[in-house]
Amino acid sequence: MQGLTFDIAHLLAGTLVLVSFIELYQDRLTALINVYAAHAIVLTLSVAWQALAQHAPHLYITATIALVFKAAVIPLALRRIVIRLGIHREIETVVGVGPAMLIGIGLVALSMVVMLRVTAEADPLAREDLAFALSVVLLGLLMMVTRRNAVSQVIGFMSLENGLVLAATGAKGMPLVVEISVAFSVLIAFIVIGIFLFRIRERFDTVDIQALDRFRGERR
Amino acid sequence: MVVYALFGVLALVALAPVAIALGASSPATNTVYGASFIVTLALCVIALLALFGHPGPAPAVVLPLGLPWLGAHFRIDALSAFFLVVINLGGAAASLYALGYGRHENFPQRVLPFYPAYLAGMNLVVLAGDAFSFLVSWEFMSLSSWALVISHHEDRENLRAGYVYLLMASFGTLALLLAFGLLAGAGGNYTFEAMRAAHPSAGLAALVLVLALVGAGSKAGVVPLHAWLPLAHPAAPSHVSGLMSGVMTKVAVYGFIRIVFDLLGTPDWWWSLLVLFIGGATAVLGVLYALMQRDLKRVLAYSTIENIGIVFAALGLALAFKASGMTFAAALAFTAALLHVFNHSLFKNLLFCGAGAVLVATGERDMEKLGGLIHRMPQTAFVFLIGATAISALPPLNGFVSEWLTFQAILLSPQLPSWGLKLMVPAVGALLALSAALAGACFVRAFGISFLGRPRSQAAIAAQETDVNSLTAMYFLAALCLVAGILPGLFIDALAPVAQIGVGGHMPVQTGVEWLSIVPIAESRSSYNGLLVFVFVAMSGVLAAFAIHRLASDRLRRSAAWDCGYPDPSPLTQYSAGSFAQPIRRVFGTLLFRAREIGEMPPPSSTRPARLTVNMHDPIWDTLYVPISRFIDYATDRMNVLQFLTIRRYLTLVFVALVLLLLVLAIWP
Amino acid sequence: MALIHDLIFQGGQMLLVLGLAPLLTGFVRKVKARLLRRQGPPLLQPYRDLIRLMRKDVVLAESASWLFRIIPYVVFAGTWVAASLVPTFRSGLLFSWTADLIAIIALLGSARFFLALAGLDVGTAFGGIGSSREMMIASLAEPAMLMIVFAIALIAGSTQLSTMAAFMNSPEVGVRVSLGLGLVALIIVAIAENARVPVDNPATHLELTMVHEAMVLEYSGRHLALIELSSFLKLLLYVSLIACLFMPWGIAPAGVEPVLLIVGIAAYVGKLALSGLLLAAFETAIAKMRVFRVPEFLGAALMLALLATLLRFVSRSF
Amino acid sequence: MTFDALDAVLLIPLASAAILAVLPGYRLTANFNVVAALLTFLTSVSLFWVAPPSGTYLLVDDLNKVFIVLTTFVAFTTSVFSASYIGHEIEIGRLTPVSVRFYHAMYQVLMFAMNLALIANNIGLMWVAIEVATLTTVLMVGIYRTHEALEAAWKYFILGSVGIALALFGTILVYMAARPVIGEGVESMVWTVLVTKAAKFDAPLLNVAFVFLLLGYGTKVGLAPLHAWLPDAHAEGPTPISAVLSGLLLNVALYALLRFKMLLALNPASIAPGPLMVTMGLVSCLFAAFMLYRRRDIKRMFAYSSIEHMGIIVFAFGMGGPLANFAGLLHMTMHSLTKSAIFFAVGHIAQVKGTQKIADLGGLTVTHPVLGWGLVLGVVAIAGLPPLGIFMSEFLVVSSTFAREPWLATLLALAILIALGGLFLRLGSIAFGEARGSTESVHASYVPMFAHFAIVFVAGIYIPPALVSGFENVARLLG
Repeated sequence: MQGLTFDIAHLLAGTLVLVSFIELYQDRLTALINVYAAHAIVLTLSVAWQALAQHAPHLYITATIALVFKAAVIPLALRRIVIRLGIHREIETVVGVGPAMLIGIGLVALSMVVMLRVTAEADPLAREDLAFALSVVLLGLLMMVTRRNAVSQVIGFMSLENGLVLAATGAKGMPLVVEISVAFSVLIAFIVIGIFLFRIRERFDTVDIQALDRFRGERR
Repeated sequence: MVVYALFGVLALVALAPVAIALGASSPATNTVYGASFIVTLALCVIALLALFGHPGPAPAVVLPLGLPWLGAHFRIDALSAFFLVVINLGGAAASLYALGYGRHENFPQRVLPFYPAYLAGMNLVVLAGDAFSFLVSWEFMSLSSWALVISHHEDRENLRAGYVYLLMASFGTLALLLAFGLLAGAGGNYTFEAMRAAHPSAGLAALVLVLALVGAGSKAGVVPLHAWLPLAHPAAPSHVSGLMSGVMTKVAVYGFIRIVFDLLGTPDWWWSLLVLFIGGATAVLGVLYALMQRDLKRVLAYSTIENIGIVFAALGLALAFKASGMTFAAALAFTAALLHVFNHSLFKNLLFCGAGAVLVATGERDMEKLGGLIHRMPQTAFVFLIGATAISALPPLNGFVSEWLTFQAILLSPQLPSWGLKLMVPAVGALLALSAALAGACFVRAFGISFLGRPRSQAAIAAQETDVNSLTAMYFLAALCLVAGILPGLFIDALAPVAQIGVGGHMPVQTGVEWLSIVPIAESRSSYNGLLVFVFVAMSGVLAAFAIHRLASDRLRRSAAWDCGYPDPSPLTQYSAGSFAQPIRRVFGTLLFRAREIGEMPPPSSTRPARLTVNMHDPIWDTLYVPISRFIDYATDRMNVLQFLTIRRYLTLVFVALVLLLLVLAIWP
Repeated sequence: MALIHDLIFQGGQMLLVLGLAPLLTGFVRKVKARLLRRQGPPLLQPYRDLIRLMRKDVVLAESASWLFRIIPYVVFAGTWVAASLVPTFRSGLLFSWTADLIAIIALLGSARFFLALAGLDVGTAFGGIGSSREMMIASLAEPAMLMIVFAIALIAGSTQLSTMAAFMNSPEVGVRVSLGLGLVALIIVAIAENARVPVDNPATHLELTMVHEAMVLEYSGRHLALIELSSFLKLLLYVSLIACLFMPWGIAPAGVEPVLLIVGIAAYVGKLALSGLLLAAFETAIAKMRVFRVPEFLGAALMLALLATLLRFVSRSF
Repeated sequence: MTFDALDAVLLIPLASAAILAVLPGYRLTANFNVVAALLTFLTSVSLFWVAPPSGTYLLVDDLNKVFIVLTTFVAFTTSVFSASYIGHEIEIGRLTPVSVRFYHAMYQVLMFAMNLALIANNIGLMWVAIEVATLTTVLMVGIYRTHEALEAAWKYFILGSVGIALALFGTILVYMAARPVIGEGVESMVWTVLVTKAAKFDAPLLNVAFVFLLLGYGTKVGLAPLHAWLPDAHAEGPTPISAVLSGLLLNVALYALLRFKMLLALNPASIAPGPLMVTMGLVSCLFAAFMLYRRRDIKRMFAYSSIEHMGIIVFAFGMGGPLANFAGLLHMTMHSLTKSAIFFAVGHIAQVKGTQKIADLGGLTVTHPVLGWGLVLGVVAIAGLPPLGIFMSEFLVVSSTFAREPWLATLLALAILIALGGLFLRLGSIAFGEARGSTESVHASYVPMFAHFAIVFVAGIYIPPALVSGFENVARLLG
């Protein structure tokens, strides 16, 4: 049983990393949003599995939040924004997809190295989970810094945060997980609304961040 | 003793809020300056008592201030007592002078609060008995003087001067801080007693010496750290300029002596080479700069640099002798340095007061617009002349005595063991001789151009003699110059305990010698008697005058100047400050200041006047300060880009930082 | 008793230098004239000039200040005191210890200082030229002189003239490179200090070449007399300085043996005459140099003197 | 549960936030704000006498006692300043009554969040509190709704959230490290427990955790290169918020960092946190020092000076040892007092001159002597010149470091010097020189500003023994 639990958790976490890679691969906004939804669903599954494995019912709440909020509400909202603001659909990247992928692989390797130095007393389930979570986090961050487009950056942030939730749920018997996931959902809501606000106030004609900080503190 | 002194300082500090309260009201000036005059006088008396009082370990007062586990230590030993005398003598004179001068101040509320605080700061530096209180008072002194320098901040130049000054001051403070950090060690034992007890290794001692030279030197105006001095000193009100030049630089010298001679023990001899060389170079460069200026107060400021150079050269000499175990010779050089400190504080204060009087009377600092003042303000001219004679190291005034002693010390160099010093010392002697001669030229120029000749501007024609208070102060200083010149023996004996602290020995007692002459080593070797020289010169002069007026003629007619038959009424035909300096500029300036004369002749037909322009470069400013400021500009420009990145780039920074740190962990053993 | 004698000798010395100074100048002039195949002024002409000047009224420029009137006396007094402290015919003067060689030079320095001020006081172009050039020359001559003093004092171990003279008289001097250099430097300085050819021409009144003369241009009557007299004294001083340092033979020791004294006086007069001749010969042989060549001339002196101080170790070092 | 001072420190702000959200009229609300802040301050002071036992969620020890009192005090003085400031803002119509009401409510929420972060005995709770504090400040920075303000808020928001996320990851890792030793459940997130068992934690995990915490909370501390949000947030928000940010929020984040540093210090196998902190501190200090030169906006300039000082403090704590830690604590206290006082002055200046562009300010000591000299005093203090408090701490840091790491000390001294140059370069044109801008008299409350300066001045020459012993205890705790 232990072995199976282990493997499935492993599998799900691995899938999450994979999906992050797929996100990194996308070059069209709508597709990216869909992939993110998938990302959220995989997260839901793994959280649910953790709940099952750890006999921690409260984790189911986190799972539902993930499912409802991240897999449904947010993607819809984002899609609406894209349509409303008429953001052109392809994503301008800073580094090409290929290099981004390579960097991503490097990051995964790094996180493995860092995490596997952890002595094995910490139970393996948590340990592997952490390794995957870390790579998800790093990949999300990578996505944030390699995409020019605000929406894709937000998605990057959200997948980063999925990594956090993965880690949190992986941490056996960690308190406050629910609260934390709620808090983060609030945060994300803020960001999305923020984009809306800026749009509604007609202050930023595009959500390209370069336009956002056209002013950048001080005029030269 | 210490307690009384501290009470005096407290009174000065308390005076500052009073001044703020009084603001710009008319009694404020009199109250503040009057009070500080009295207090400084009292402090001077205390210091004298301490100096001539019982020798031996000075009792320390520990106040529960400063570093909590250390407390603030204060004490008066002979060294501090001597410098207290210097400070408060200068302070009293300046305050008395300011009683008159201060009336002409446009914004008294910008000067009055800081003046007593400044005096208090200088006193505290000398009283301090541990590194922390020393540095606090040191920086407090700089700060208050900075406020005084920028008191006329409507003039951009003054503001710039203040800026440079504050930067250099803080730089010096940091250097001293590091020096103390070395002396105190990791334990953080900042009392002077502890530092004296700890004997640092040779290399460490050398480092401390260099740091002290940099720290104290930057305040004293040692080349190449002098850049701020000629900017800041003239910018302040004249009595403050006098204090800064005459007294504060001496406080810096005190810092150097305290660290190097008292706390540090004896460093290796070759470090004295550094001090010697810097001293000599400072002396010559300082006076050459002074010769090139046309702003009277700036001339005085640069001549301060020269005198500081002489002091440091003498100190370097003392260091060399001390390191070679020649206590007696060391005492001679050390005494010479201290005596010069004292003398310079007198005549530099006097000269700045004179310049201030001229400034008040004419509103001019530019010598090219002065002239003929000796007719309008004869008394000021008289005292200024005395000051000028004294600073040019001419007998029978006091400037000569200290230089004479320095030369005597130099003449002991053959007995030094190390060949480097044997050869170095006479070379430094040559530099000092050169600087002395140039100082003569410099002050012939300063006095001659601004006081003699015919007035060069309306302001100079309309000048009025200055007020009684100022004159009293100046006469007082002038008298001291004369006394110190003709009775040097007394002062040398008074310095004995100080030398005892500094080099562990002192010069033979002078008051015993017949005819009150001074004999540093042996009469067969060298001796000087200021009193007799003075009496002889006076007597023979009077005699000649009497004889001639009696036996020959005493008739006198006034008529136009002869001037080889072509007298020109226009005062512009006189020699100006620039033209007076021209020969010397050609001799020294061409190489040193890259001085170039560009004469442009109008074509034969045109009526344009021909003009001659001289452009000079300050070598040190160009080679040291300009590159630094350029670097700062460059660096700031480069870094400033980071203010204008996009959010994504900032995120990239975070990301990179994270990855780097993780990599560090990954490769961590 | 001894004190009385000493007083007498000191006084005698003061009068002697005062009396001999014009004579020396007159002698030099005479010799120069003869070398140029001129009749030349009589030997006593300087005395006559002085007396005549003394009698004349002083004509003072309107713009002259009180300082201008005092300065001649100051200059004279300073120079006279300096001159009277140099051992001439008898060492061990009563007041020799009031001022050692450095102080004597400084005394001359103060005389020059005031003279330069006088040049500026009236506020004429020529006065300015004079004093600025004079100070330029001084700024090189004075350090050179001090370095010479160092060179000798470092060897003699004293700056006290009588001691130095005694030392130079003693056998342990020997022939030294540094002393030779010192002598040359001293002669150069002496020429410059006394405004002789080639640095300056005491006889000239061609404006642009004047240095010393330009400075005192505005003086007349008794003031001029004093200035002249003090320049005579200065010449005498330098000659007797060279004499007592480099030709110390025959100087009478402290004492009252008449023989020795007579020898001393004779020797002294002889030295004066000799150096007067040499000076005159030198002056006639050489032409005056441009003002801005002077610094190089004096710089050479300074270098020589510095070299002398550094080379004092070679040949019989101690 | 019994209601004690700790709860009071949390509940007073919370309750008053709720009330302020509904109270009308800015005078009333402002005064109420002041009263609430005062109450909080008094209750926090009471902690010195009656220290309640620390439970699973709240604790009080020497370390956070210092912080909490400092925080509540500055919060109180700032509220006094903010009363007069907001009054002026309403007069000129820069703020609407509604937004003012919102502002005051948020102010109290911020107080609540910071107090919670300081007295939380649970790393998760602490994290939540800091996140709340961040969100509130984001809203307040953006309160002017101008282009610049919104942009600053947005920048702050994005960078802040990333920082928070990293910090959370670190927190989780700490839990993971603690769990095998302490066991599952809330116990292994409780400080008092963690500290006792830290020695047995898994070192590599702890290292990774610290890296994330350093970057996460370091973002809030404003360490370079994570500082980007700080200058803009300071410059564009209302000045009281700038004061709170510089004076308090940075400290709170620093406090969190210190807690975790203690944890690592207790674990011999883990990497020494010192070098990391020293490096980042030095980098921030030097970087900020250079950045001071090109500033055109007075508030942004002082924001950079805050970065510089945070650098010095982190450097000091990184060096460790009783002397350096003492210096760090002292420096932190002095800096928050001085910097907030400076912002009080700057706020009034910007209001009376109607601009915060340095180029448009000039000759303040002539036009507004009190404000002008106040600013001069503040800059003198912040530049570390005696006899004001910061000199003492800088003296201790530099001299104690020089004996151990000469080069680091030299670099630090250099940075201090460069910063001083930058500050005074600008001060010259702001406070002196020819007067520019309006000369009308300003109706300002100088009390807070000069109260701070008075404390700083006294501390520069005399620190009461009680405080010293307190600091020394803390210094020992920090190891």
